[in-house]
Amino acid sequence: MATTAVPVPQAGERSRWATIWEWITTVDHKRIGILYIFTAIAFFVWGGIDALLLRIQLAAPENNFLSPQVYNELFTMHGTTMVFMAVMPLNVGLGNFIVPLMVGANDMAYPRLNALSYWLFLFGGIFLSSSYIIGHPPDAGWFAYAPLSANGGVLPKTNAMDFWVIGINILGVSSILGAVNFIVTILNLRAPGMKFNRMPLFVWAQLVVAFLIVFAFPSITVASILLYFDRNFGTAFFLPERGGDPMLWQHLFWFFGHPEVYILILPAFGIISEVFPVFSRKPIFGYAFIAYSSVAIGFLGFTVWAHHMFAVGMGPIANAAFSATSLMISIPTGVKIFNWLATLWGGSLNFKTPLYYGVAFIFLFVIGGITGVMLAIPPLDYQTTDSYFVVGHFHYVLFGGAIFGLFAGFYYWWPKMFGRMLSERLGIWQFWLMFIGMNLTFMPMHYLGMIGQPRRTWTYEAGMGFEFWNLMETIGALIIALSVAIFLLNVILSRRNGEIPGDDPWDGHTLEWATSSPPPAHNFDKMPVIRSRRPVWDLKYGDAQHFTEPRDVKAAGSTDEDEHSHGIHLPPPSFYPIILAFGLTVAGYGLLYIYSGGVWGIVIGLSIMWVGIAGLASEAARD
Amino acid sequence: MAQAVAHDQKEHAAGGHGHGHPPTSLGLNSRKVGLWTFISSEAIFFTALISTYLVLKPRNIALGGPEPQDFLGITLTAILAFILLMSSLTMVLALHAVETDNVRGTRLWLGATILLGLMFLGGQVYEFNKLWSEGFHTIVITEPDGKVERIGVAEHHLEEELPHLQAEHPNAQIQDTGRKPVTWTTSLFGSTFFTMTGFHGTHVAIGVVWLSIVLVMSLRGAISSRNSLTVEMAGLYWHFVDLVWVAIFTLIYLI
Amino acid sequence: MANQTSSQAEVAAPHHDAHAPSNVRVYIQIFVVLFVITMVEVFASYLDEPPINLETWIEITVLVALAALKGLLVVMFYMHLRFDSRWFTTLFTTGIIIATLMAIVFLLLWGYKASLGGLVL
Amino acid sequence: MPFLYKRSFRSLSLVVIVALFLVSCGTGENPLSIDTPLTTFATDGYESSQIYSLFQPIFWMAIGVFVIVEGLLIWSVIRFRRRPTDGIPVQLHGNLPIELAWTIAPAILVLVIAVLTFRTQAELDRAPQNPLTVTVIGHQWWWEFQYPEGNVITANELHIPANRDVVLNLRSADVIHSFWAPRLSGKTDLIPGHENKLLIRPLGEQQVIVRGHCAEFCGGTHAMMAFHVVVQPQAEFDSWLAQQAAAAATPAGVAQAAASPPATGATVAATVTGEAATGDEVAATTAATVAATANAPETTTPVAEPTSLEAQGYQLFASKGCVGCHAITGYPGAVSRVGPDLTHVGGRQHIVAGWLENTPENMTRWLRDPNEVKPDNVMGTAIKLGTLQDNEIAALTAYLESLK
Repeated sequence: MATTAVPVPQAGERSRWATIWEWITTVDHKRIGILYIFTAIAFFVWGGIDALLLRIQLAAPENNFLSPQVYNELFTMHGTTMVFMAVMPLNVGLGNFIVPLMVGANDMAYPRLNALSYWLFLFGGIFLSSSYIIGHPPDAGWFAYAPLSANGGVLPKTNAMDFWVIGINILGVSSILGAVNFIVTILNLRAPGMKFNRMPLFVWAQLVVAFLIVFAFPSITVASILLYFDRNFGTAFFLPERGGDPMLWQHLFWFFGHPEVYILILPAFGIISEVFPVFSRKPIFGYAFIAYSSVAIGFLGFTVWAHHMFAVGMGPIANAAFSATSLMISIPTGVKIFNWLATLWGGSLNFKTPLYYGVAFIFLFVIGGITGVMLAIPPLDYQTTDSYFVVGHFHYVLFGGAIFGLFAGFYYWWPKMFGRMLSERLGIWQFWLMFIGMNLTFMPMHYLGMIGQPRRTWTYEAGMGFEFWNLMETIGALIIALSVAIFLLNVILSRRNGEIPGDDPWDGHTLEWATSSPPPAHNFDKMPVIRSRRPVWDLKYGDAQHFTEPRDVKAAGSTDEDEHSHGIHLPPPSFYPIILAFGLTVAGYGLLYIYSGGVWGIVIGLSIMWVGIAGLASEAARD
Repeated sequence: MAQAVAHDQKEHAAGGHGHGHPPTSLGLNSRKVGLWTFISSEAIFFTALISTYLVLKPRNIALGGPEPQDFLGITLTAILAFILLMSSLTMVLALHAVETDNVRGTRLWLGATILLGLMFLGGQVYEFNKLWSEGFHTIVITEPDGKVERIGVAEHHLEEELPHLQAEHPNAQIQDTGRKPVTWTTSLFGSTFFTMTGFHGTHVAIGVVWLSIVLVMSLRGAISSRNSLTVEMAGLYWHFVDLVWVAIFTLIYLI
Repeated sequence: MANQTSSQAEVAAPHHDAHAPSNVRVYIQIFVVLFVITMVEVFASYLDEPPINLETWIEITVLVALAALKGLLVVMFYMHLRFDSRWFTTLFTTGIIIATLMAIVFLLLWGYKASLGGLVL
Repeated sequence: MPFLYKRSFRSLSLVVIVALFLVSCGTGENPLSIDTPLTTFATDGYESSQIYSLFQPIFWMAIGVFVIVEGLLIWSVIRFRRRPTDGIPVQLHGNLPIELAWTIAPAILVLVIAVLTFRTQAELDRAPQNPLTVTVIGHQWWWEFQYPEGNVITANELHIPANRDVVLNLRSADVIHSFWAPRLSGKTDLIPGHENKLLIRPLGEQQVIVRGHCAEFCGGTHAMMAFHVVVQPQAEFDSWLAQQAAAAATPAGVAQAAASPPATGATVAATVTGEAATGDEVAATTAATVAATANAPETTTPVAEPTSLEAQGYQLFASKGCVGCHAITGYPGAVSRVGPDLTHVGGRQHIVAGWLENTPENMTRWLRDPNEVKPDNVMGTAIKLGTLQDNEIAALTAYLESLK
């Protein structure tokens, strides 16, 4: 029952192995956040290389750079990697680092579970990527439409899609556990005074995202388990020749898939809602509207999934209904954009890299939103769906939206996370290259879709009018690659040469700027009194009436009982999370080779998991 | 609300040196908030499975798969439902015993819950086994105009059913495609039914393991009213699993 | 939740303030009700068969309503939502609402599709 | 200050370029005036023109929204850039009337869009008048078209009459495909286990050839699953249909040989039941056929040496196992529906699912090494480079091209 404080030991004079051991056993949300971010950046680069190879293949008509099989594998892995292993974990990583700071907590609600989520993500990612080496990479698209994903059609079936199914489920477990953690942290660990309507909007966004994950992921879990049964155990849920229904896969998939879009984009909304006020020195315009419209978008997100399926022959009534709900969702989204504009309006805009990305986010997301409305109109969708128009549309949303938002967040929070600034000069270079490359890559796709280029095709015939713009797109993709390379360079350089910022380099508003950069293991020595949405701003500019000295955290931590103020204690490091995650992954490989001794893999994996579970349970009982 | 806060603080003061956190902003225990969130997620998991069963049901029948009502005995499932309801009762009694520091009662009722859980699992194994050993025949009726109809007939009805079908379709060609066992892979009914009830059974089994751990803790004297939450959490999960059976019982067995 | 004054809550209040009324009698009463409903359900499952011959949709409505009632009782009393924080109710009902929406839309879509024809087996 | 203007000019010019690009989309004008056979802007069909006339107002609304929002954004970025003299700006938290206004405005716009949408949707879902019905079956990776009226089966080239409602019954033999002839109509998926319907009404007085493509990823070489729609005046269509209904001509010189065709794969082929074949079955049958072909003893070649090249090809069509997958009406034993029906293949404009023009050179190339033309296709599992000798390819090409 020891409750003494266990500080995270300072690295430095210790050996390299000790440092690695510290990172492996860490339960500190800030370290886990950093692990998330760097792992996800690695996968982002990997997924980007996939995309570059795809673009090189498409640079010229009837190109033979890639075989159709490799092309199909690469676009499947590009989508899967970017969605599950890059953008989602980048969001989770930023959230992991920032959310507890923003709400004034010492850590996430369940620090060990947090570590488990990370290790599951890493191992799930490795599991999926290992298909490049030890098997066949998944090749039926990230949407894995049955029956193609179930029996492969006329050509012999490989275990490629088993990698996908099992990998997705490992990543899904990671996401659901992480989401539960976020929900409890945000609901339950807010500092005194931080009411819901004083929560930073980034926290609101993360809260809504966590709920979306919790409610959307079970659907893909069920769908993919059924798919696994169809592939390996002889059931026929999605196999029409024995009565199964391929449409069932699509509905289950998109019931998850559409909320997933908001899972990817809402954190970027949150980042923008933090960056704009700080860099225009104004409060956010229409706080309540932005917060509640996130909730509205999240809820409506569960009613629109079949707009991905207008062309499957659901019939006019179903199409009309899903069209109506989809159009409706554009209203809260539009309101958000106007609120952001109004936040800039009349401000004093400090043009640093985060704001560049923020403004570009609006610019690009508006385009993605407009084309999104077009796709919500069934007759137009009949022509544009599954064409490059859609590819252009969702890259404006997910690249122009999510990725630009994330870069705004990186440049904004990097000094807080690492105690070093990223270079402004390189940042602006990176920005312009990315902005130009992005538009050059994805804008022509709309046009190409309208003149009939179908998506997911490994090549196209000469004489269709596709040549010129496809070449431009490839050039654009190379420009984006250059820009990402500059970002990586910036990261490396900033480690040694980055300007050392103060605790509050941007004149911030929210609690994370009230602590040091990087923050201490327990996050806060002194906690400002929270009387508004901008506690740190109040501290600096607040009028005398509201101005209060920060309180000592020991006092702030417990409002009533003195027996509690024995200081902050953080949970000790634990290596059980990585063991549990490892066990699940071993079981995953067992499932992969179920007919060639995989049962033993499952048994061994479950045994290892049991060690992890028992260890975690006893640790939980101890503290 | 005030009361809830007071309660939680009391709980905190008593048992929870620490969950490492100061009193929470909602005044609620974090583990309980997490569990309820997870239960909410599980509700959608089971809804997806049940929806799968329901939307594939007509296709199963149109394909001449086995008709559920020929095989699912209401008596047995009513008993299973009764067992689970009973276990929910013993579960709340166990919680009550913990809260009143009734150590014997805690162990007794926890043990009873585990036993009932095992009985339920045993019943399910019995049912699965019974289904597995039964058979059905897909009768293909080809009308003179080329219309094909498939009808699934339980093996134990075959004798009486065939003359009926012949009478109903006097000019049609009636063909029996032979016996197929009612297993996981021979029909959509089997696939959906075994998957859904199998996942439910797995949840029951996990619940049994969870409760057994709590029982062991109680036997070691590690459970008292100070940490009644340990029992309450297991109980919430257990009741949820019961709740799922309420839905499955109605939608699959009765309708 | 404090002002939902049921007799049990008052009885239990001194010991377990905001908590469920740890009243064994109530638990057993609820169990009896659940048991009776289950019996009624089994009976109701014969409503659309001779000799009663009600429409199937009536039977389904009755059964679903009874199941919902059972679920409600379990959640409110055995899972203490009636006496616990409203937050737990919110968390749970949000999930249930989305789940119900999913089930209803799925059934509508498949029912509608079947009415359109287009099923090739 | 000059710095400021330079920057804003840069972003403004970018906006102008993007806007011009969008305008070119909206008007359907091709900015580079290249031929675009798959364009959705053309209106060779009633449906595509309905969709295009819905697209236009929506597009201009979109441009309006784009200009207003991006204009406001760019304006505020220029106008409110921080200046050294700036103090702390007015701390404005919100303004309810404005917020309500910009909630209601998009709501109205959305309502207008919805009304326009449902009007067009109703038009697309109208009841067909005296329609011609064609069954379309998607295969990995080619198209089968069945005309119940004339009992005609053809592949990859759909002939339909102009100015008449055509109902396409869309089915699939294996995985999901999508029928998309953009100049005629939007796409509709072909889903195994379901039958979808697509109503189109081609417009025009003269014969038009419209290109189409599979639009749903269907594995392997989905990229090379194209087709053509030949829209003809009703009279021309009728004579085409009558001509297609006729059996294939047997080349001169095989009269005797035809009496006892050396059908190596025929027994295998006979077990295949056409459209009912499912993905797995097709795969199994294909494999079986391949095996049968591989094991075919060379002695099955006919005794009498045919004279003409066509006649040799006729013999080879059976002895090389082509009949295991392909049907030719009038060719004894050639009834398999695994691959495209070749009864009148010589008369088609394209081969290899719309990918190659139908010339003897292309047919030769295709028969020599199908994998070189179309990697990972099903025919490639049976025929590899070297499977057929040059003289055999020449004979088969001659025979197939003679099947007008």
